[in-house]
Amino acid sequence: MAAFSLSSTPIDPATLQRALGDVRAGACVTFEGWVRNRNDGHPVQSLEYEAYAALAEREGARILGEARARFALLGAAAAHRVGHLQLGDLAVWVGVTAEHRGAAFEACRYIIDEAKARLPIWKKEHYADGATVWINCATRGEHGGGARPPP
Amino acid sequence: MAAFSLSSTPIDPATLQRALGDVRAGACVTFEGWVRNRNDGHPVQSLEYEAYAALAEREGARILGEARARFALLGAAAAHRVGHLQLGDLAVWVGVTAEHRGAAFEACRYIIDEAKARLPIWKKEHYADGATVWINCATRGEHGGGARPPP
Amino acid sequence: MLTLDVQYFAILREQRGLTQERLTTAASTPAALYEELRQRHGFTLPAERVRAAVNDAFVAATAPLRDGDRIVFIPPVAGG
Amino acid sequence: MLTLDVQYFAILREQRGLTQERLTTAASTPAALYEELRQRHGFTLPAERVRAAVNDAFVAATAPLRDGDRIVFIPPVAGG
Repeated sequence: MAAFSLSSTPIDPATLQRALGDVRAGACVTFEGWVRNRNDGHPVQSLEYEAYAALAEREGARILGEARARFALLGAAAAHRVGHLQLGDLAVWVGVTAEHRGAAFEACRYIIDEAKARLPIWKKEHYADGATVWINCATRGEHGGGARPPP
Repeated sequence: MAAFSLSSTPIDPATLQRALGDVRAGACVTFEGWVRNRNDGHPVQSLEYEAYAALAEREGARILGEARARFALLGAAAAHRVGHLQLGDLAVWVGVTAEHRGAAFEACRYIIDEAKARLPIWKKEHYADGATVWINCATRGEHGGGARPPP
Repeated sequence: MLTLDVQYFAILREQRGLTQERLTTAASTPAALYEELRQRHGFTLPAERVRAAVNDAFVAATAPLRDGDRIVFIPPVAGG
Repeated sequence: MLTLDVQYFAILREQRGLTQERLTTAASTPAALYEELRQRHGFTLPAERVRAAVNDAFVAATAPLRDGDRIVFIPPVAGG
């Protein structure tokens, strides 16, 4: 499996982390992004993720490569969900291993920051009243009504 | 179970992380410290951890409390192994949840840094030739011979 | 005139009402093509908030388009 | 004279050859007691690298000891 993957089924962090196992590694840092019940103060009921898969996979692999070049890592992997997720679901997972924890923390942070800024993956929030909003697209979803203002 | 725990049996990260589940959380960062096969260039065969349990538990709880006071966290937990560990074994686990990832990364780093500096837990390295060294105790273990110089 | 394949994602997919189409255009850059499509379909995203990818690689808004290119307009990503 | 319980961990436990003992001493501070024990048992750690805990709380090396206290000398911890 590629170090970066898109998944339309639940991500299994234990399997991904096990694949990073390495007796040279003293530190493993993971980041999990979970679907939370509020965003900018608005109650959220569920989230939809849509990806431009070919470019997201290419860009995800590039970000992992950058992290390996910048930090003293032994391993790095990441996975992003697509599809309709419920509260508490795992949306994105990043895991890195290194001899020492400093590099592991910095690289994990780098990967998730770059992933959120660069991967062509879009998030649509669904609200209790049926309204939806594509986040950061500065416009209301098709159900209009109770949609929150753009950020 | 207390948020900070010492364990003489293998730590189960999945159970610890599940206990942090919270629909308000958008980020979960974990740190795992693994027994690695080298330390300062010396090949290590196994590690023994010994703790002054009463004070370690008190100090561990205090560190988690400090992290909760300093960072916008929703949850924080940590566990440390004691006993004889083999290469690749999980020695220490830290997990934190927060609405946003910045606080989660910073708090996780704070907790492991403070834990390593303050918890009364000692580490004895075992080498291939039977020598042992209590790390940071500036002296050789009882088998002398091939022990590495103090750091 | 160029014949291009256009793919749509997220809000552009919803506003266009389809995921892809083949079209013939006089536009020779992503910027020109986006402006043409925005007017035709009422896209709400202004051009400066949309990036372009051609054949699965990011390109500049002013990069030349070639016959047969597959182009995607990329709305702002979710970010935080 | 004070009667104290002393617990040993890690390298001090190994060099002392036991995990705890009850003793009577004229020492009235952790620093004085450590010096007494270091000379008697040949502890290799100098006093300045050892912290003290009394009744499961860190204390200063010059804190007064009381009859019945339980004291632990804490070698440097593993750190990194």
